Amino acid sequence: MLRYTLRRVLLMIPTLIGSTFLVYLLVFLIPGDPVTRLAGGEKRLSDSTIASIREQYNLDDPFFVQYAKYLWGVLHGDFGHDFNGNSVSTLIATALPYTVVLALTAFVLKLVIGVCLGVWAGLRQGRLPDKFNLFFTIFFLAVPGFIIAYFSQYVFGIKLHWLPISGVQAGFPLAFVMPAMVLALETASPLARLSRTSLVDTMRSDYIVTATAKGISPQRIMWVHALRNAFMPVVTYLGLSMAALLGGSVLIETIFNLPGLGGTLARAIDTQNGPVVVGVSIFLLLFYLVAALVVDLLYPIIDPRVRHA
Amino acid sequence: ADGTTSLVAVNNGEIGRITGAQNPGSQIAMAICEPLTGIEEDGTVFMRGAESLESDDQVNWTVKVADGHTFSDGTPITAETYVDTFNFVGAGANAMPSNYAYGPIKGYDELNPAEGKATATEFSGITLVDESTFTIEMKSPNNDVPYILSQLAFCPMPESAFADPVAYDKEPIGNGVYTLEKLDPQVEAVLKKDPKYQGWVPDGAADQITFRVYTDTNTAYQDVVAGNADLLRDLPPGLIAQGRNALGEEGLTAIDSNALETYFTWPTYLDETFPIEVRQAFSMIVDRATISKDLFKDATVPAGSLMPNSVSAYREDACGEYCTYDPDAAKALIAESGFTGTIPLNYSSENTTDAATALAVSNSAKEIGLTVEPKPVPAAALSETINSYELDGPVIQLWGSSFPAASEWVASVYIDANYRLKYTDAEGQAAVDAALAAPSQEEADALWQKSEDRILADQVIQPLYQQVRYIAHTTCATPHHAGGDQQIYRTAVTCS
Amino acid sequence: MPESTTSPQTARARRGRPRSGLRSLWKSPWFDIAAIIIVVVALMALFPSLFTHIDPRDCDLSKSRLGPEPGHLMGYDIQGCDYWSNIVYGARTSLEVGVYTAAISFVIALVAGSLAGYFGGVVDSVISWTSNVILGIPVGIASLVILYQFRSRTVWTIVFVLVLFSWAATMRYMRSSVMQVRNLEYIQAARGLGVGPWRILGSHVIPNAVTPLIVMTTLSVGAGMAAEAGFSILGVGLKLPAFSWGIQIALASQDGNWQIAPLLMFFPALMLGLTTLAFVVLGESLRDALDPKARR
Amino acid sequence: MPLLELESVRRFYKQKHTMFSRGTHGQVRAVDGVDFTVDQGETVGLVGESGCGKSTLARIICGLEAPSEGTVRWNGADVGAMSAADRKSLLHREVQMVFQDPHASLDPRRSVGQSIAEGVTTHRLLPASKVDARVGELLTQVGLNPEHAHRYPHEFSGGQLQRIGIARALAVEPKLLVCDEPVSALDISVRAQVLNLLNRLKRELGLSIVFIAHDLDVVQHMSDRIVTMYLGKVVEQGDCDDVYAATAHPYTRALLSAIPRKLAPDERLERVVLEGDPPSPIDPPPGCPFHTRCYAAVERCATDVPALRSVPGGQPAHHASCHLAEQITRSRVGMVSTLPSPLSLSERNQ
Amino acid sequence: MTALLDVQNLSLEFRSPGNPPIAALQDVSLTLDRGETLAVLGESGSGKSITAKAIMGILPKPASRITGGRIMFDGDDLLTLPPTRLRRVQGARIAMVFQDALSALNPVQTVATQIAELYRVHRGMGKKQAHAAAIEMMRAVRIPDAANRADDYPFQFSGGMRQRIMIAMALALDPDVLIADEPTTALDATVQAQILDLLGEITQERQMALLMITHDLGVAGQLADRALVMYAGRVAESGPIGSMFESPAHPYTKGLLGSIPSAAHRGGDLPTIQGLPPDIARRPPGCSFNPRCGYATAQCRTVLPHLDPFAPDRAAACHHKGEVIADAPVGA
Ligand SMILES: Nc1ncnc2c1ncn2[C@@H]1O[C@H](COP(=O)(O)OP(=O)(O)OP(=O)(O)O)[C@@H](O)[C@H]1O
Ligand SMILES: Nc1ncnc2c1ncn2[C@@H]1O[C@H](COP(=O)(O)OP(=O)(O)OP(=O)(O)O)[C@@H](O)[C@H]1O
Ligand SMILES: [Mg+2]
Ligand SMILES: [Mg+2]
Repeated sequence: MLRYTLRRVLLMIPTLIGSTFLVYLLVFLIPGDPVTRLAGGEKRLSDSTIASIREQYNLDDPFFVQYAKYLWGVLHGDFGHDFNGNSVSTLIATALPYTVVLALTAFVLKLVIGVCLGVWAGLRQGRLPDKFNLFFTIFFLAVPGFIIAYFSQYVFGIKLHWLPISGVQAGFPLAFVMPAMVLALETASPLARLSRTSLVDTMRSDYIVTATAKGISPQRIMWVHALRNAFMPVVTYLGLSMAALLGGSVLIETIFNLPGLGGTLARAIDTQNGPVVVGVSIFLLLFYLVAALVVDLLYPIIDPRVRHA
Repeated sequence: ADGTTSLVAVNNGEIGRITGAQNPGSQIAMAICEPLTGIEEDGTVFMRGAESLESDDQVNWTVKVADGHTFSDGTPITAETYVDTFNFVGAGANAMPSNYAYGPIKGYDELNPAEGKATATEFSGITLVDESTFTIEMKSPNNDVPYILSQLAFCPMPESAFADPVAYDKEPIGNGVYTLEKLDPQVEAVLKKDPKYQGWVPDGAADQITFRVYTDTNTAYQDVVAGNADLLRDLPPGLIAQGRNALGEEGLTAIDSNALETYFTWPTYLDETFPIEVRQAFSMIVDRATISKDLFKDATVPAGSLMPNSVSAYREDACGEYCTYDPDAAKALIAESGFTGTIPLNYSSENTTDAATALAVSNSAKEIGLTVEPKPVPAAALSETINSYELDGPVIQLWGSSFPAASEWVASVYIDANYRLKYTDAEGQAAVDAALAAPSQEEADALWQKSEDRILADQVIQPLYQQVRYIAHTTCATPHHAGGDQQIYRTAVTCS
Repeated sequence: MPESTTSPQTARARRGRPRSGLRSLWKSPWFDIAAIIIVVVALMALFPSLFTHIDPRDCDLSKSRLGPEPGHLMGYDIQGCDYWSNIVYGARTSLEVGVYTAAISFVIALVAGSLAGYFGGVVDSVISWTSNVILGIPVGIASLVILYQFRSRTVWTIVFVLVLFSWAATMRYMRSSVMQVRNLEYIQAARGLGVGPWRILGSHVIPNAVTPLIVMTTLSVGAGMAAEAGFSILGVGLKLPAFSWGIQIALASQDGNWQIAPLLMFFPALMLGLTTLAFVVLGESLRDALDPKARR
Repeated sequence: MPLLELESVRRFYKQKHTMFSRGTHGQVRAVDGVDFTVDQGETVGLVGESGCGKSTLARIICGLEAPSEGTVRWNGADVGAMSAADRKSLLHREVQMVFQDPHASLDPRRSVGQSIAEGVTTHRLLPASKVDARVGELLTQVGLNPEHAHRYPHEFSGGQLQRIGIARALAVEPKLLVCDEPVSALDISVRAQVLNLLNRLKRELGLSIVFIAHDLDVVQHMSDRIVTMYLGKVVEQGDCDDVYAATAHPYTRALLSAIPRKLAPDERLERVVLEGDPPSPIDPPPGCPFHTRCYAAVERCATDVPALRSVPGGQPAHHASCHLAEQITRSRVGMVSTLPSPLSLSERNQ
Repeated sequence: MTALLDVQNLSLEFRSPGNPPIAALQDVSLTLDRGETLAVLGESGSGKSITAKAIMGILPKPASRITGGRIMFDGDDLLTLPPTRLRRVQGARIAMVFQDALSALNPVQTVATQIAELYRVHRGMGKKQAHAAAIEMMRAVRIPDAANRADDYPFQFSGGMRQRIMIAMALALDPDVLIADEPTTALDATVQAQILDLLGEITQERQMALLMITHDLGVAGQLADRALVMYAGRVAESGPIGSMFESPAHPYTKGLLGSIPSAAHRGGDLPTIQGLPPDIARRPPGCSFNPRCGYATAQCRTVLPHLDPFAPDRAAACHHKGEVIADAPVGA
């Protein structure tokens, strides 16, 4: 187990290097020259200014030199700057807390909503809650997230005055309740579906019959016996989604005006700012890798029959 | 609470560079900067940092700097400050994005060679005379200098800024009405009125302005409706209709003098592919009136001129028949030209209104059997294609003036750095030069119109529509603009 | 040993039990509804003219965003085109993108996930490593850059990019359930019979582990449909003017259009939702049909 | 050369699957140094206390589990060194297992017909057209109906599944059949049918069988040789008759005496009751592993490990690992009189 | 006085799509009183486990359906009892040992947790206390080194150990009725003897009723007071075990007893009942046993015999029971 963990951790290094290289290359390959748009919408920069700016950000170097300079910087703890002169580390450091709070809150809500819906539907398979689960899933899949977001802003922010409409000024938890809730609802569908179906599968096992024969209530059977058995795909999903949430939902961050990582990344892609894109990507990838590792380590805990080679 | 007034303005998107750039930090820069001149609502110029600005020949301009004005940190501002700033920003090597504004000044080309190293470090056209006086020599006669100097590009910077302009940008030391108290580029910027500031203060200017970053217009709008934010400019079409209901007359202000216009531009290197009849026909299948009214719900007005109504040389229908929707005539023109190909209509994929326009044009072209392919291109790629003269068809371009003068509109078509059309026309150019040297506005206007007619006749750039700035605001804020350009810090505020 | 009382042949004739439960699919009303939706949408995709006579690009700008009226059941879109025929013509792209993407990434995820989960070790490391790298790349730029390299883009180009970035996640579902199943005693029993690893995977492990993958795949049909729109809007999708529900939803969501004309959002979302619903129900029925214990 | 040969085979299981467990501490010593052979056409009965490692040994024989230590030779070839192809064509083709838990060892999603046919198709024993008929034949042989082939495991009773497991193993026509309690869930009549079938195959085809069972009557009926295990070790082995008639290990004796015989209650002489808790396979007691519960234990049993050696005065093939083997053989404690007495047996043998 | 457990005319069908229903149980009746042990014998696949599951209320859904009969327990009909009340009976008052122990244990819970759950749910014990009680139960069923193995998972146990865990679970709450479905098949003789002793003790001391499904006539004989023989989903014969074994009244019972191997059969074939076990989906008309029966007459091939009482406490479903009893006793 320890060996396995160590091996996985070591494997992260080539993964990180491979990914940063790819990401850097992709940014480099984005069509168009980022510098030309620095002056804003309409006016065009003079050629001499463009040349100076390109030099300032190493943009006139060939790709491999750029990448090497970047990597060199990273090794020295310098993650570079965006075109507005903000250091990437600062950008990430300021955005991260918002993202983490949002992601964790949404994660918990989503977990509760998704699993409860799944269990409820599983308990009443083929009956109303099951259908509700199906329609909930489809509804939130088909209705674009921003509609839900705007709608809740309207209802809870403007009409009821319960929660701030946007921004982080109100602090935690007030400012994060609504975005997290919307994010959770938006992404709970697969979870609800997955847990429902896995549970229904599991409920057909013989040991569930044993549990019934022990006089245990269906609820307890569901939560205690079936859920853990059905949890492998669910945990897989949760791991992936935790990483995705930390990557930030650009849409939700945008609508609710949360200055998180997702928005930072989106803007950086938009302005073709290699250092920022790569910086944020490394970060997200690390999250992802750790989440994947945690999930893999959880498998044998959830199901002791699973062994890691 | 204590009688101080405050304004929360919506900043569309992250606060980027504040100093020396156009967007998106310019609204903040305006508030912390006192340029030499200022522009009134009706578009006329008044002195701010300058005591006087004079010229006999429109070439050599003498600037007298007002006495006793200082930076917010107390450093006095002298003529030398301006000269140093101009030499700094004007030099391409310093990588200041606002460098382009110095183009008309003599010596610019030496400081900004198209290739290679600069051959000078200072403008040959700028001379320090004494403590409070300096002179500017233009490349050619230019009566727009009072306007030019009102631009943010000419804001004075303290000496400390030159060493590291990027760091300065995070903690700018201005000389304007406000000082920057707090800057969090992803959240907000807070400005406070500078008690030591000596110059002109707009009526009703708030004691404190918060530029709050909004990444989503709809959210910003909802916050204005809820009273959490006071001012939001540039409402999209869908929200204008909404705003009329929710905010009513007193909450929705349209600035009726426009400063943004959208064109179709046809690079001249494509003249072979798209002969003039095709371009004319293209322009005639565009139903400008319906586009503005139905597609954009009056967020735009149809344009029949290359200049907007904020300019005195403006004529409502300079373009004439070619800007009038007439599919039959268009069909005839196409038939005449024998053109059978496809016209790719380029636009920036980030721009949703351009996308809608392109689709509308494509649809109405189909009615006369002409194929127009809407072609969204990522913004940076589009600029690059334009800059490298590699377009394959017309492109939808937006133009905004920095000051309300005809030169910003008509003259810029002739300057290849702007639209990159490779357009030259001796007669038109001559009219432009004459207009810039003209002693009176009337004479100038006539010349501007003449050169505009030349451009329109060549059909290199076709007016489409002008954006109407719609501003959603709370009742305590009265929006203000300078010659069609809204300047947030000049908003009159009544609430505390 | 005594002889059987009846010969196998007559016995089978008398109790004709289908080998698989696929036939029982037709018994469920839910399945019927799903099948009808899919058939109708497929017909739309194949023969749009069966459903509308109006050219979707025959537009009258002055009718922009007008509501339903006789002859124009869904009203007009932003450009003043008949919305119903737009929806009908949108079925093709949407269905193709959604279904191809889901189907292909299902297959890839199935194969990669099974291999990684079943064999573990180096195979797992390589597959997981690849998927990690892919998951670590921001999809936004990657798809933009890749699609930009294609001069002419077809549905398959879009599908290619969507698959490239979706199999990595779905693979993990398969991997995890295969890991759960691979040590069970009936797998050991098959091993003891000398059944090769591929056969074991194909006939024992996968059938018993595929459920989560089916669930996630059917759910992803709608996601693929929606994702296509993003590409078109960015200028790296299909050549404009293209019709798809995704594009319609995206256009309706821009510039506050949905506030003036909510129906523009509603109809394509409804179609997308119904189609996804149909696939989810289909997947669910399929799963039940494959599970002998679930048959009624 | 024996068909199958196990040489000091060990199999330890990590018990607690914590992240950091290492070494042999905290391991279940399921099989702890077993030498074991099976000859062509021989039936070896494997008996022993529940949890003593019989199933583990069976899985090792069938190549389903690799021993932690020791070698397994099938037909002289080292199984551990076999290539995957050899394993399939040599080992799995010729050695088959009937699992102890018939329910868990059948794929719930495949009809039993498919499960039974799998071995046949894997080894291409029959053309595809004949497979169905063969499945039907096998089902009939184990007392089921050919049309049951289309049913799924959950539709069967425990005994029916057990027979399906046997049919599956027989389908491959193995040389060695390892049966882990193959008839425990069958009623006597059906069980007799199945046992007759196995014996017939043994007679006609020279099938070798490793027969794990708890019903000692059945073991006696089936086996040529008996191996008794206790706590992962072989404690006694020998010809069936020798072991039954001249039991040399007290544990075997306890086993034999514990057979419930309501039908002939009075024939039992004395039942050996094992006192105390069975020792833990994680931490086996020193000396003779059985000494903690042995009715005959003496002091040295607690310290000296008895070797598995020929029983003094018995047949040369009769081995036991007991210091007191000789005394035990002589005593009548726990003997059952329905069996021929040792004397008459030895007479018969001579 | 009514018996503690009284199953009356229980009938049950299996349904599957596209096939006619299979009558798995027909008119099965049995009674069981406190302190009494009933052995259920019979052909493999004759419906013993299904009967047990029906009593437990855990029939496979939706495949099976009860088509008739009642299951009275302590005055309540278990078939109509509301779920919450049924749950108070299940596990606590009626408990069951399942036939296949590996599938019946939750693979992802430690065995101690699964035993402890009963204490926690039905007795409201705390976690620690329940765990300790669970280990105590594991000791009682002779799991070696119980404290150390308590936190192991079912797959880490041997077949017999799992079976003992099932027994521990069933006995944990001192049920009034224990249904044991072949509870000792995987146990060696010594452990089996100990477990049977334990069961015997409990039936004696705590007046537990034991319904024991078994194929081991020795075990049945040792433990049971009465026996019930099932054949093809019906009760063939019932009565006190001693007299039944001495003089079986049903040819199947007789055949069964005749199949007991003895030393005489060594090396040869074991005796069996002739013919193929019946398939409940295709019962022959009349008595299900008639194709294999030596006594069968024309009547047997058309008329279904009823379970007729003939001697005190004995009943058999055979048209020819007189002849069968009269024939010489069989077997050992
Ligand atoms: N889900 C099902 N569908 C159809 N038939 C079934 C189903 N479950 C069980 N059966 C049939 O019901 C009959 C009775 O099964 P049951 O498990 O009660 O037998 P049993 O008497 O316990 O046999 P054994 O001694 O072999 O365990 C069997 O013939 C079996 O094939
Ligand atoms: N996968 C495993 N992990 C840990 N321990 C195991 C595992 N499999 C078996 N054991 C342990 O190994 C020992 C021997 O088990 P095995 O199944 O071989 O016994 P057995 O002789 O077959 O017993 P029974 O007659 O009860 O089936 C037991 O103590 C058991 O708990
Ligand atoms: Mg075993
Ligand atoms: Mg049974």
